[in-house]
Formats: sequence, structure tokens, C-alpha cells
Amino acid sequence: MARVVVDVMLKPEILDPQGQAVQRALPRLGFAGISDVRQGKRFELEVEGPVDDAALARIREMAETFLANTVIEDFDVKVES
Amino acid sequence: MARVVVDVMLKPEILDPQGQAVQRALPRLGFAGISDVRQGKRFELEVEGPVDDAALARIREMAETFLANTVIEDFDVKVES
Amino acid sequence: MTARIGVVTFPGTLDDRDTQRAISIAGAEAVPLWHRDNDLKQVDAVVLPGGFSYGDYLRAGAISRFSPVMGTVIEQAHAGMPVLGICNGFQVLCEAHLLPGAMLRNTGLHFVCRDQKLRVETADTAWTSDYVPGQEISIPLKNIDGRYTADERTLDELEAEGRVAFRYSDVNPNGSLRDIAGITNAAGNVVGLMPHPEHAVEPLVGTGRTDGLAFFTSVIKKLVNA
Amino acid sequence: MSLDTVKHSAETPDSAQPWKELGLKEDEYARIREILGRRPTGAELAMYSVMWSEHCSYKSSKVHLKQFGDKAPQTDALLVGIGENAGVVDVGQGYAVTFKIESHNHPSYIEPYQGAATGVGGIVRDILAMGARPVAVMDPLRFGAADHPDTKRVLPGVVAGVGGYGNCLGLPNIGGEVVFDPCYQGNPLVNALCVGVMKHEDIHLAKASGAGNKVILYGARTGGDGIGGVSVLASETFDSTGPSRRPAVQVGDPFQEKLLIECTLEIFREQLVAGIQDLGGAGLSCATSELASAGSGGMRVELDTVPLRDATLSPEEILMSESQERMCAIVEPDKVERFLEICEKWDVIATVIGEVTEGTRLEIYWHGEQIVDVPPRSVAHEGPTYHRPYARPDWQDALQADDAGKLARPVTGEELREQVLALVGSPNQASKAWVTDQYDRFVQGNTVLAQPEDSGVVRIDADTDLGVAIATDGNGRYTKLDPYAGAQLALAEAYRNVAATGAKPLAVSDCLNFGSPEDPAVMWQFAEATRGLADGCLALGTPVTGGNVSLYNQTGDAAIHPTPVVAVLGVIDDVNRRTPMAFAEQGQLILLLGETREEFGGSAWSQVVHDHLGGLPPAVDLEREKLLAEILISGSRDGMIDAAHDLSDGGLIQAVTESCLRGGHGARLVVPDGLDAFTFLFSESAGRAVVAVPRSEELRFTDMCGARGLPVTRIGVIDGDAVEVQGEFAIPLAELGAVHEATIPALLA
Ligand SMILES: Nc1ncnc2c1ncn2[C@@H]1O[C@H](COP(=O)(O)OP(=O)(O)O)[C@@H](O)[C@H]1O
Ligand SMILES: [Mg+2]
Repeated sequence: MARVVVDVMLKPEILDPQGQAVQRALPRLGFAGISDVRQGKRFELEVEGPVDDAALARIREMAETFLANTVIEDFDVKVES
Repeated sequence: MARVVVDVMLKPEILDPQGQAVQRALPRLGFAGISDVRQGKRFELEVEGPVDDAALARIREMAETFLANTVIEDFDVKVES
Repeated sequence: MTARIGVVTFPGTLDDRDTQRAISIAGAEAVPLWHRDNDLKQVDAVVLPGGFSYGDYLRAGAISRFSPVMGTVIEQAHAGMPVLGICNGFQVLCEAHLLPGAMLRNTGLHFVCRDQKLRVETADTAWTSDYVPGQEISIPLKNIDGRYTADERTLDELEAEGRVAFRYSDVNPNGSLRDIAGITNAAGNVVGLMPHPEHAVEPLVGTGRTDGLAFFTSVIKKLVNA
Repeated sequence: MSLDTVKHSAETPDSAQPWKELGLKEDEYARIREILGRRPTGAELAMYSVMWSEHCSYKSSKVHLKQFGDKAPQTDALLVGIGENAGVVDVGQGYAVTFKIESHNHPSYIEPYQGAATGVGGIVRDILAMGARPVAVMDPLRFGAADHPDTKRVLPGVVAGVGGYGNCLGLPNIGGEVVFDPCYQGNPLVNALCVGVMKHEDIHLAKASGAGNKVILYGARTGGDGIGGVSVLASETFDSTGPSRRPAVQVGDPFQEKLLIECTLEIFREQLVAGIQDLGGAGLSCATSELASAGSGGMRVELDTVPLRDATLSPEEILMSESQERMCAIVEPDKVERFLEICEKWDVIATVIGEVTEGTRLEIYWHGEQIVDVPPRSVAHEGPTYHRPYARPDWQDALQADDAGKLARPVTGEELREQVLALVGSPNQASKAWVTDQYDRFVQGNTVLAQPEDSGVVRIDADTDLGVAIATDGNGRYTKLDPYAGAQLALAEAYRNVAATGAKPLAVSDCLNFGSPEDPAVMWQFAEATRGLADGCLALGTPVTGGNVSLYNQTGDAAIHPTPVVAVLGVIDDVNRRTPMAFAEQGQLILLLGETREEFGGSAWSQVVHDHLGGLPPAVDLEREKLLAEILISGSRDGMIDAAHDLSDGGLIQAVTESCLRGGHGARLVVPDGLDAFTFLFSESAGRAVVAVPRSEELRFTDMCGARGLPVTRIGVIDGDAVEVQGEFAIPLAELGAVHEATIPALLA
């Protein structure tokens, strides 16, 4: 069984209130030197069968139509080693 | 400027209803062959200055004390190429 | 003597004014406390009210826990001051490790607003002495991150030491382990619970019941008799 | 690309400009050139295009909306009327209440969660800008067919968005609507209402006066989201052309808005602002031009001082950005320091971006160079006006002739029983608890009544127990059959709902959801509905204080049912005497107020049992509605009635079922003389309500009705644990409850 990871992040031009809240808290906690924080979602999918091109294409479609709303989000599909 | 990614996932023994909801929806949407889904968080940090061992150690501490709650979550720190 | 009970306002706190009203109705003086001040203005007890402090971004309570005011609250709690965390306040107490465990998204994944039945499990805390163990009360519940979680060992310990303060009794609305709605620390001065007693203190508004008033009268008696 | 300054525009009169892409018509572009005496700069073009969009300029609707002012009833209650961010109503004891309803329909189809969330955010800022503390929200929602797969995407997202935003602000949700109809399939309606409370002296207006006063922008940083959202999203027909062409939507930050609310209220308390405006559609273009237009002088803005989230934004984009959670205040120079201190306290970014000038122009500079120099009125208040052609559609006669009276009716008790269960379990009549349980209705500690009651009631003064009640209603089916009557029926229903809880109706806000104004049939519906609403408000003495128009709700040629949603606000001087809907006392008498006729056109029964829409909607009698309201209010004030529930869609059996389920008691009903059981149970005649009266009060109450000429009929008694219609059928409460509650969760599971 293989693991495929789908990362979903808000598009760069879209406001990310969660990332902002984290970033603004960091200096108060004594962590300096972080100029930007974006927070997104990570999906770990356990895939039955081989993760071939066809399977990846399906997962990409799934990410595009379901896991992400591409109006506001970008996504990235990776096979975990 | 370098990007460091912190992935935060619920510990395996903790129920993940969000991941489950995604998994349950997949067959209805015509996606078969995914045996498990876990949903977590991904933080993208823009780090000023070099990402050396000291910087990574600080980020690990930040993840441990702040970005993740280790009672329920595991985390993983990666430098993006 | 009139007891002085502090109510902390974090950015994003919602039920602070409601909690102040509940404290006044119960007969104490409510003292507003500000998250940036580490001065507790000589209050005798502190309530961390409900809401979405810092938007509940990252995790509920995770950012507030580092506020200046929390530094003093943690110190005073260790010294025995009564501290009550309601909903978001409970989440802050867990994040601050004043109470064990953590809160997760409800298993139904939705915000749940309902009139919730609870069973009082212990009267041996600063905030529950006016109840009787086994008593059924009904107070509003409203949250999306209310699933109480801790590892088995911690849960067993809580049970063994009689530190489960409240359990959900009609339905478990959020998947909390062992139906836990509220817990106390070992000393009994720090209590956290998800439902909102401050919204059950007047017959006219909310659910029309006053089952939550005893939280405040309990602590007031303790403080006045101290 | 080099900066398009005012100077440059004068030197290059013939440069091609993207007016068409920005949604302007050729003659509109020509008019802009005429106003300015030159071609507009890029920044000016951006401002005009968003401000002259349908959404901001009301260019198709304003000739009709004028009637709300022309036919406004005489009333002392109105402190601020149409034209400001929201109207303000005097509710006594020195208090004023402001409320308004708005739409966020198109964005909510594209991104249900964020579309609905930012809809709540926008209306809350409107209320805040009037000087009021927001105290409650409501959310009238309409979706496509309940069993359509896309409804499963849209509805949960919208509900999560309304809740996610409103809950996080600490605003109790006290009511709304959930309606399903295939006509809303590609065009869900997400309307949001907010109500706020202030003292009379705290009313603030959106105007920039006093030369030398500073213009302060505060709240969130400005980003690239939602640019052109107004013109593209809200004004043009949306056809689904795939993901890539979907326009941008905004993401809301309710936490930021909560800070903005508390910060602004503190600023009001210290009387630091001379004028204030929220940033909604058209962002800074709207706020600066409206403030300047309503004020006495001009305004100068240094646009490069605006705090940005994205440093690469062009001045045009900054002017058009619809980033949420921002406000703009006009502040006297010696108050600026304290203003900024309060913002700092609440972690709110605040920046002086300009000042009020002696002149008459709105001038905007970018790094020292002038890029806008316009008469502000021409942008904000003198946009185009269309007299769109309208005509009664040729299918209207056939629709009205298709009388629901000819539909097959249930005859036996068993048939009646089956159809009652089908009705109370149908998606539109079923319990909406799945939705409303996701909303906080307790926060702020002043909620006296919330869903599923007839109106939401909040206490506004804990010492005197003064309160306000609000209900929203709309019935697209009725309005399709007869737009004039349909709008009045929506008004009448909301009015009746407010009175049913014991409050005196005072004022109206409305959200007019229609198809494309370029279709003469739709425009006729719009004209008729506004005429009906204006006449209705005059008759009932409740002025329209403000509202919102949403057009282009159609997919291809198919428009939604014309759907005016009407909100009525009432006052109750002692919330202790509010009337709930629950039948809570065994043995009390159930009385029916009003007259029941054979009226089934557009009814829930015709939809559920026959999937039919035709004929005429129930007759409107506004004098009767007034009388009914007076009786309901007197009954509450004098302690004669213990429960009341208005009759609307679903008719008597629906209302009795709801009151029984709420109270946990059954009812034994008797069909009154002169009526058949079917008409008694299912007719939707307007101007009716059921009340529960203690036996000791019956005579006093019926005498009062008799003396004032309101028909009253004793129809049964609260008793047992079934709803029973004598001689016909009985349904155990448990069965009714199960059917009523199972439908929505099952559809969305
Ligand atoms: N989306 C919603 N948000 C909040 N309350 C709602 C919503 N939909 C329905 N409700 C509430 O549910 C109850 C029943 O709705 P409805 O049948 O439309 O009422 P009515 O027929 O009296 O206008 C009302 O109290 C209404 O306010
Ligand atoms: Mg009603």
C-alpha cells in the first residue's frame, strides 16, 4: 500500500487569517525571523494497488474537484517514499 | 529567504473524523481504491536568514510548544528545496 | 465581604459580558481583566469565558494561553486561586497544562448549539460545591471543538481521583471520551467545562432555566467563608 | 506599465481603455468622459466601473425603489431612512435600533462557505457603521431541490459559513428561513440580516465634513482578493464555465471583524468620529466617494499609504479590492492620536490615508502623482439610471388559469393522514434544526426567543426588559403567481410573525432577489413586487428603512422565482410578556383567528402532493392583518393567551403540529361548521393565527375579538399525545416528530 499526500494551500493572493494569526503570535513567544506563515491542509491518502500514472491522475482529479476549491486554493500531489 | 514546512497530523490513535468524512465521500464521487484518509495541517514558514541547525532547532521547538499540541498531534519539520 | 471575580477578555472572547452579568446575579463583583495585563486586580477568583479567542486559529486556546494575563493566572492557580474555564476557557486551561488532555473537533464536524443535560460527578471543587453528586442539570452547549481527549492512563487517573466533574448525560454531543464534559485539577480549585453555565442563570433568556447559577454561588460561598 | 496620471490622461485622449471588460456600456463610458472633460485615468475608470455596476448603483432598480420613499407612511419611529448604511428606528426609552438585510447570492454558489461567511461580515459592518452594537443576525436561505446532489455541496457549506462567521463574532442567530425549490438550483439565495442597538445620540452617518479632518482606514490590510467582485459577481449572469473562469471570491476573517466591532464601539463611546463608512462592495472606491459625496467638501487621499497584504497591487486594484473587515472613519485632527491608541489596544491596524479638503473634488494620489480627480457625487450618487422595459409575460395568464382548486383532494381520513405526514415531512416544512443547531443562539445572554419561534426576540435593556422582535419571510411561489400580491404576502407574513410573539411591528427592510433585469418579464415582476411592497408598507404603517437588490439570479434564460424577502422589526416593551409558540398546557383551548377560504394556489400542499404551481395566491387583506396583529398584541399584553403561532405555508395543520411538538403535548381538533376537513387543514388563507387560551380567559378573549370584528373559532383543545382531527384521523406526536425531524438530516447525510 502506498501513501499519497495532497497539500492544499490558499492561493497566494487570498487572505489567510490562520497563518496571519500564527505569524503575529510568534514574536510574542520569542520566535523571531519568520517573515510569513501560511497555513493549509494536508491529506494523507492510503492508496490500494499501484500508484501509477492512472492512479495519480485520478487523485489529481479528486484534489481538483473535491479536496480543494480551486477558486481560492492550490493543491499539490506527492507520492511519499 | 528559505521556506520551512511543518506538517502537523493527529496521532494515529486519535480519531480523525475530518479524514473519515473525506474518505466516506470518495466512493460517492466515483473515486475508489482509497483505504484511509487522514487530514492534518501544513504550515509554510518563510525564514529570514540561513536555515542552519540552530534555526531548525528553534523551529522544532516552535512546532513542539506551539504549532502542534503533542498531547494529540505529531509534527514533522522539513526544509523545502 | 463581596467576592471579586475576574473575567478575562482575550481578543475574540465572546461570553465575557454574559459571564460578568452571571457573576453579578450570583451576588459577587465582576472585575474585567484584560489579556495584556499581568495584573489580576486583586480578584479572589478568575473565570476564563467562552468565545473564539484569536479566532481559535491554529487550535482553540493555543494562542491565548501565551497571553501575559495567563502567566499570572497559571501562577495563582498553582497557589490555589479558584479558576473556571468555560468552553474556550477550558480549551485555554488544557493548552496551558493547568488541566490534562486536549480538545478536538466535534466528531460530527459541526458547531453544536443545544440545551445539554449533564450529570454532576463531584461537588468537591471550588465551583461545584452547591451541587450534589449525581444531580442532573441542563445548560447550553455551543462549540465546534468540544471533543475532550486524553490518553487512557490520564483518563483512568481522572476517574480514579474523582476528577471528572461533569458528564454528558442524554447524548454525547461531540465524541468526548468517556462522555466527559468537565474536569478539575487535583486540588479542586481549577475547573474546566465545555457547556455554558453563564447562559443558564436567568429564567427569561437562554434556555429559561437557572441550573448554571450554582457554579457562581459555590465559589462565592467558598470565598466569603474563607 | 507606467502610471496613468490625470496629467497623462489629458495628454493621451485616444488611448484605448478596457471599459467593456470592466462591465461598462459604451454610453456609460462616454458619459464618464463627458463628466471629466477628458478620458478617465485607469484608476478613475476602475472607480466608475465598480460604482456604476448594478450592485452599487441600483441602475435598473432605483426608479422602482423610489416608491418606498414616495409612499412612505407617516411615522415618528423613523430616525434615519433609506439611503444610509441602514435605517434607524426609535424603539423608545432613548433606544434606537438599526437593521438591514442583504444578499450574497452569487459568491455563495461559487464558494459556499466563504460566500456566506463574508455575507454575514458585510451586513454586520453596515450595522456597526451606524453607531450601533450588533446584537443578532438572521439568515433567510434558499437552495435548489433538496435531493439534488449539488444542494449537498452548497447547503452545508453555506450553513457552516453563516455559523462559522456569526458564531465567531458572538452574534446570536435568532431566525431565518430554509427553502428548497428547483428554481434556485444554480442560484441559491443567501440573504443575511443584522440588527444593532444604540442610544439616539449615538447615531453616526457616512459623511466626510470639516476641512482638515483626517481620513483613517482601519482593519484588515488590503489584498488582491475580490477585485472586480462587485461588477463581475453580483451583476452579470453567472454561467458555469469551468473552474478557470471562476472569478475571485473573498475570504473572511471573523476574528478580525470581532476586533473591529469592539474597537469601533470603544471609539464611538469616546466620540472620536465625525463620519464613518464600512468597506463593502467596491471597497475604497465606494467608501471614499460616498463619504466625500455626502459631506460638505472634497477629499484628498494618498493611496500609497494604504497598508497592503500584497506589495505588488496596482492603484487600480487597491481601489477595487474588496478585502473584508475594513472601515473608514473621518476624525478631527486632535482626536487622531486617541483613535490610533484604541486601535492599537485591539490589535487593529489604522492608517491616516488622507484628509477632507475645502474643495469639491475627490483627489487621489499615488506617490505624489495625481491619479484621480473627480466630482465625488458623479461616482457615488449620480450613476446611470435605466428605465428598463417591462411587460407582463405572456405565460402569466395561463399560469394563473391553472387553478390549484381542481387538483385531486384527499377524501378519507386515511388519505388526509397520509398527506399530513407527507406535508410535515417535506423538505420545506420539515424541522430546520439540522441547520439552526449549528448557530449560537445564546451568546450575549439576551435571547428571549429564537428559532423555531415565529420571530426572534432579543432583550435590549436588562433593567427595563425592553426588547425587539424580527421575522423574515418570502414566498417565491406566491410571488411567481402574482408578484404584487406575493410581495404583500411576504410582508404580511413577517408582520404577523412579529405580532404573534407580542411585539408591535414598526419597520421593514427587504432583499429583492430577482432574475435578469434585461428580461422584460423579470423587470415586470420586479416592478409589480416593489409596487406591492410599497403599497403594503403604506397600508400597514411600516416604512421601508433600507434593503438590498440582487438581480441576475438566473441560469441561461431561466430566472429564479421572483423572491422578495421581507424583514419586519417590532418592539415589545416588556419581554416577559412575549408569546411563545409552544402548546405547553394540557386543557387549554385552541382558537383559530381569521377566516379560512378555499385557497390552494402556490400552497405547500399543491407542491408536496401534486408538484403543482398555478392559480392565484391567497387573497391579501392588510386591514385584516392589522386587526389580527392588534388582537395578538393585546392578548399578550393582557395575559389572555399563552401561545400563538401564525398560519402560513402548510396551513393550519402545519402550525398546530409545530406548536404541539414544541410544547410536547397533543391536540384534539374539531372541523368547524361550514368547512370540510381538507380545507380546514391545508388552506393557506392569509391573516390567520392559532392561539392557546386558558379556559378562564376564553370569554374575555373571544369578547375582545368579537367587539373588534375579528372572526374567532374554537377548534380544539390541547390534550393527549397525538394530533387528532375528530372523525378523521389521529397521529401520535412521536410519529409526527420523527417524520418532521428526519427529513433534512437524511438528505444531507
Ligand atoms: N437559516 C435559518 N437560520 C435561522 N433560523 C431559521 C433558519 N431557517 C429557519 N429558521 C427558523 O425556523 C423557524 C421556522 O421557519 P419557517 O417555517 O420559515 O417560519 P415561518 O413560517 O414562521 O416564517 C423560524 O423560527 C425561523 O426563524
Ligand atoms: Mg411563523
